[in-house]
Amino acid sequence: MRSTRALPSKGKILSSDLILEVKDLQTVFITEEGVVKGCNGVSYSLKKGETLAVVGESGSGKSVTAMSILRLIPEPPGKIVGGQILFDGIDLVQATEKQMRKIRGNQIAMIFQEPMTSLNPVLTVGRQIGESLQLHQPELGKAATRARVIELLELVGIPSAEQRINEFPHQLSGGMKQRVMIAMALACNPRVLIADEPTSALDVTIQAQILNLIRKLQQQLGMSVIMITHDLAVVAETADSVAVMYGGRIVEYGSVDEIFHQAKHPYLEGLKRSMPRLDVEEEELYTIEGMVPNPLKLPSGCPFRPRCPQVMDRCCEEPPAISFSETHYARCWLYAEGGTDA
Amino acid sequence: MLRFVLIFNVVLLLWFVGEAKTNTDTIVSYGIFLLLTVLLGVMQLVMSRRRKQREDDIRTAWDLMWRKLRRNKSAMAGMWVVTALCYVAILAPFLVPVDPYNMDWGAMSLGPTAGHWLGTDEMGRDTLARTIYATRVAMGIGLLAVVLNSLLGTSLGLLAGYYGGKTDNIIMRLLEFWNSIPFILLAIALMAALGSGLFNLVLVVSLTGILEFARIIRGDSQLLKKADYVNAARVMGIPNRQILRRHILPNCLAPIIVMATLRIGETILTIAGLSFLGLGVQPPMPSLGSMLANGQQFLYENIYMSIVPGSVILLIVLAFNLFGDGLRDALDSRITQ
Amino acid sequence: MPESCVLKVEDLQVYFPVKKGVLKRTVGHVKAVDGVSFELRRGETFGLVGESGCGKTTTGKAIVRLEPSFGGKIFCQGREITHLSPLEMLPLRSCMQMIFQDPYSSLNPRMTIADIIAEPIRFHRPEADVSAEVVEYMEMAGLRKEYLLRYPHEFSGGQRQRIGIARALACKPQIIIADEPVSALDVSIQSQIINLMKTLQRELGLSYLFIAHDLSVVKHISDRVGVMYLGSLVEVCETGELYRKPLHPYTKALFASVPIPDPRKRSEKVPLQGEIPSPLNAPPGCKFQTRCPHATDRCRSEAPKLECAGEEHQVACHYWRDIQE
Amino acid sequence: MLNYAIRRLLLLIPLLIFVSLFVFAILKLTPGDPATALLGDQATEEAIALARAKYALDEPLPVQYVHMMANFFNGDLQSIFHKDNVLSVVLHRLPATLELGLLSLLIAVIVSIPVGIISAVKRNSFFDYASMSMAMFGVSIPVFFTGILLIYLFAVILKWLPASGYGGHFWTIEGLRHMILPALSLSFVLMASTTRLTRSAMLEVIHQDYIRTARAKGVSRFMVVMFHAFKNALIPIATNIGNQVARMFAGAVLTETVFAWPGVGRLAVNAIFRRDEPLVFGCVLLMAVVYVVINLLVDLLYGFLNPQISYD
Repeated sequence: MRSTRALPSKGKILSSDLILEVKDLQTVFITEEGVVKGCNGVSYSLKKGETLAVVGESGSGKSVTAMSILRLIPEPPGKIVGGQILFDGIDLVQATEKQMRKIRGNQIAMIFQEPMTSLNPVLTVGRQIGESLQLHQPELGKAATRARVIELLELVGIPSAEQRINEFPHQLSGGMKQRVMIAMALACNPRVLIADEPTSALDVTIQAQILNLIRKLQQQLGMSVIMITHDLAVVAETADSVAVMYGGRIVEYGSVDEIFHQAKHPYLEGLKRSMPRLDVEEEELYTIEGMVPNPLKLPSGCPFRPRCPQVMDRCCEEPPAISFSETHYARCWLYAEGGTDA
Repeated sequence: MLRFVLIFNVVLLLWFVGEAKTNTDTIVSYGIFLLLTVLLGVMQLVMSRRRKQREDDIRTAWDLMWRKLRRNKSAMAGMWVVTALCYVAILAPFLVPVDPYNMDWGAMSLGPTAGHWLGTDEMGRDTLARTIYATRVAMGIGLLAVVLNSLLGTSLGLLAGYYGGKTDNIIMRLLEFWNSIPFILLAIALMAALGSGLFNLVLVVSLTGILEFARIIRGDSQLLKKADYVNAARVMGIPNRQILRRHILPNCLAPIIVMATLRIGETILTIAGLSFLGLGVQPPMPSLGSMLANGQQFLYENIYMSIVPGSVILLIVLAFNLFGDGLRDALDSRITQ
Repeated sequence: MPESCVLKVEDLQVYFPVKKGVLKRTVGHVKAVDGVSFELRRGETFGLVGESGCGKTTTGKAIVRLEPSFGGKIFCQGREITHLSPLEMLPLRSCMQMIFQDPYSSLNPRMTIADIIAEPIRFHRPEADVSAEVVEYMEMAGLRKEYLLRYPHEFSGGQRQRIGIARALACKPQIIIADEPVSALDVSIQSQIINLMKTLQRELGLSYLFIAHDLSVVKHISDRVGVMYLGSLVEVCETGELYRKPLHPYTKALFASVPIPDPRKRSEKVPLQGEIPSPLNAPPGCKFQTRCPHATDRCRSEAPKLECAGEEHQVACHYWRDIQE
Repeated sequence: MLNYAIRRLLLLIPLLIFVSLFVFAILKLTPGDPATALLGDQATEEAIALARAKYALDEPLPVQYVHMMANFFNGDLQSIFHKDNVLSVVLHRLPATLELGLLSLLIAVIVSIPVGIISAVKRNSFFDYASMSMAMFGVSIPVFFTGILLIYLFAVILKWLPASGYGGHFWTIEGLRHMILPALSLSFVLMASTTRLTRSAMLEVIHQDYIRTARAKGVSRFMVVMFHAFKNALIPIATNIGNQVARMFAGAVLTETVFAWPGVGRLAVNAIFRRDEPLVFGCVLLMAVVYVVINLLVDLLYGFLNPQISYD
């Protein structure tokens, strides 16, 4: 099922400006009940210093795409079966394990959602952060590593770093642990930071602090960020460009202003109207009927077909990517040349 | 599948009806077998009637478990061996080629011969016959002891887990004290004190390992106590007894079944151990442990006297452990051996 | 207590003893709920909002007597129920019901949907026509009749919450304590359940105690909102008024931290620094003084009481007037 | 840490009283009379009376109990059968049991932990199936049957090793030759269950989030398993080995009987048969003490491995 039209944004941007490019990525999981298409032909690109938000509900394949970039998909059930991931001229899909180890944590770093379980409970904070330093910068001596770790802890806003360095994860709060995760990821000044729902498990005041911290560090270190989240408000707060995913595919892609003010795809439209908002007085919430798609039994053609209010017969085939501006396209038959024939 | 077993049982019943009345032993075992077959028939009726009532594709939790269990070949092998052993245990008097107690003076401690397929012991008794009877004894005591053990362990575990607080403390402290007495010495002392009849053996063996059983059930019931559907029942005002019966126990059933199956193997090993020390089943009644102890003396002449009872114990325990492991994965409870 | 008020909570305290040492002596208390008072009126939705560890769920559980309360009084339909024995509570039990957050732990996996919904009916009203009522409640919660004999493991999160709601309705309650009913669901499913709860409230005249940490959801569904911090109520007010003009510094910071789904309304400054203190040793005086920009010595020594700051608007802060300008 | 250990040791006293009362009750419950058992049936009336007086068997039960406990601790509780005081008889036999126990524990741990890790990492590989079926085999086989098979193989057919008996401490060649077979048969069961547990503990840990974080840092697969995963899996493994020690006592008694090993277990069994009450009393108490001390060591090790445990 290859997408029928080449992506509009490819030609315009200077390739030197691009740091990471995902082309038609396909990752599947082989389970007893059948083959689950985690991500089904996903393509997007990340420019230097840009924050790309990948937004979608559970099962939309947003985390699978990110994990495929660093090849962290557990091999026995999962497998990358198609597409390319270009980074620094290397295709990460074909790269050897040795090459990948040099990139993981050094060039591309990742932070995860559950701060409670993402740190090793039997190792001290200093030890876990120091580990990625010793891995990628072995020339650093013991004292230099320790100094660098303390510097990192202060960088991410952890008070009394000298004392915290010897503490174990269970002695820290959720917010603190997430800051330690960020310090661990930034140890070797990575060029790309993938944040998989970094604040979903945190309270709203702590979330504001962590999002602000990530934005400040991004400007300071000039790194690009892929922010994965299910919360459109977090997208609006942090992103430069946005990829909306549903059923393992990107249904709409564009700059953050285009996505929020010129949304085209019915799913994105429905999502925005069914979210209660603080700044707007809405009487009745819009609801998207039906249930979140079952990855085992994805419908043919457009995956949103069973829940779409403007569904047409043509939706059974794969919708083309129709572009509305250099950076904005949506995969839906509503805007195809034939117009709405229903 | 249950239908085939049913037909097979009826055939066996007809086959043995002739020999049923020879002595009390055969009557009793024939009676038990008949009872079991009738029970199986009733269960089959209930199952098929319930299945017609529901649409075909509704899968209860037990259907799910059965489907997963069927995929695990080693567990199925274990189950079939266990079933076969049950048949041997119940129908022992009919299957035995020769009377296990009579001594054939002409053939003492021989290897396998035409007359005695698995050879004889130092007193000329047929090893195969004695092994079949010994299996019956071992399985009987083993199952009874485990049932007692499970009942005790489950009730203590449930009480300690669900009610918590003081009752929890008292029960667990007592069990820890109980567990710190080296079991084997306790069993030996008890057997010596109470005499080594079958009943005492069952009592002693069923008192062992209660701490492990109770601790696992206590852990599970503590987890279940916090589950929201138990809170919902409490908010509805449903009394504790009914919550324990309708919500906690059915969801504890999975770990109980797995624990019980795994403990049968261990219990049979313990019984064999006691008999090996000369404490469990007293001669002349045959028991695998004492046959093995006997065999050790005649290691040089007739190895079969040790190999046969030893490998039968191994077979029984292995079958139960395989079946128990299969059940544990199918019911995906996290009990580790 | 006015007739229109179906539930009244007066100075509720829920303390968890902290035991140490071999003899398990009680060395201190975690003050999960420290003196909370509010009213719930007939047909009204009272939103209880706050961050984790603020005691909102414990308050909900203490009201339905799932947690033993250390002090204070709870009135349901005019009668005090704080220390009633389970037997005396029985007639009142069907008046107050609860729905839970985690859809995967709120249904007994070994029971069919029919049994789950029928259990309250068989217990409270054995004489009723059970199967007919079960179908009626299922349809009321938006579930199809064919699901009657199915088991919970065949349903999605959203459907399980509907079953939980049907079970609660089966007791014919007047009050429903909703403990984070939509937090574990996806946005598109969330709005389905919120709309269902609102229609049920209109049709059956239910009153909701809606406990949640998502401020936008609480704003949408509640008539009045109570903001909690570390076990006490810091502000109670009518929803529109509160979101337009919050008075308490914590409420202000809380609203400012919530991200707005519109890139043009991005706020650069971080509203609130510092971590939520541990309830084990809560700060003296006003509990927010460790993170409050306006904290003075008076705040550090004397805990403020809820005082009236306008029609239907109470706030617990010594300097709420001065901060106003 | 220290006062926690002391408090746990203080807990030993009520335990000893409980155990001794229990054993004493059982012994007194047994029909028949130790004196006649000692002197045999033909013994004359006065000889029996004399023996009963010598071992204070006529006084009321509580006095006998206190008498027995006092003598046990100040070392002059006389064993009826061995004509020596119980404490020295038992202490004389203790090294044999401890050496056997420790050696088999060592063998089991050295073999089972690496095998468990490899079969967890290379799940569903040939090695995994082979080691798991061996482990299933090991858990199901009775200890004494392995003993007899080993004797048959190495002593009867190959005649490399002695069939039974104790040849001195294991650091002497002769002692070691005697100890190999019993240690192997006793450790086979422990090895099997520890392998199974190591595998399931490792599998549990490998699926945790912090393992994924470690790999995202660029740590190699080998280091993730050996450093991150194993350090966490050690906690359940150590706890299980502690429980297995209790099972080893039962196994030890049986192995000592098969190999005629002069250990405390076999001493106790014979003492019960010979109705030597003081000796039974001494053996059971001593074994209970050893059991509790071992449990304490395992708890301390558990606290050392798991930083979340604090010794308040």
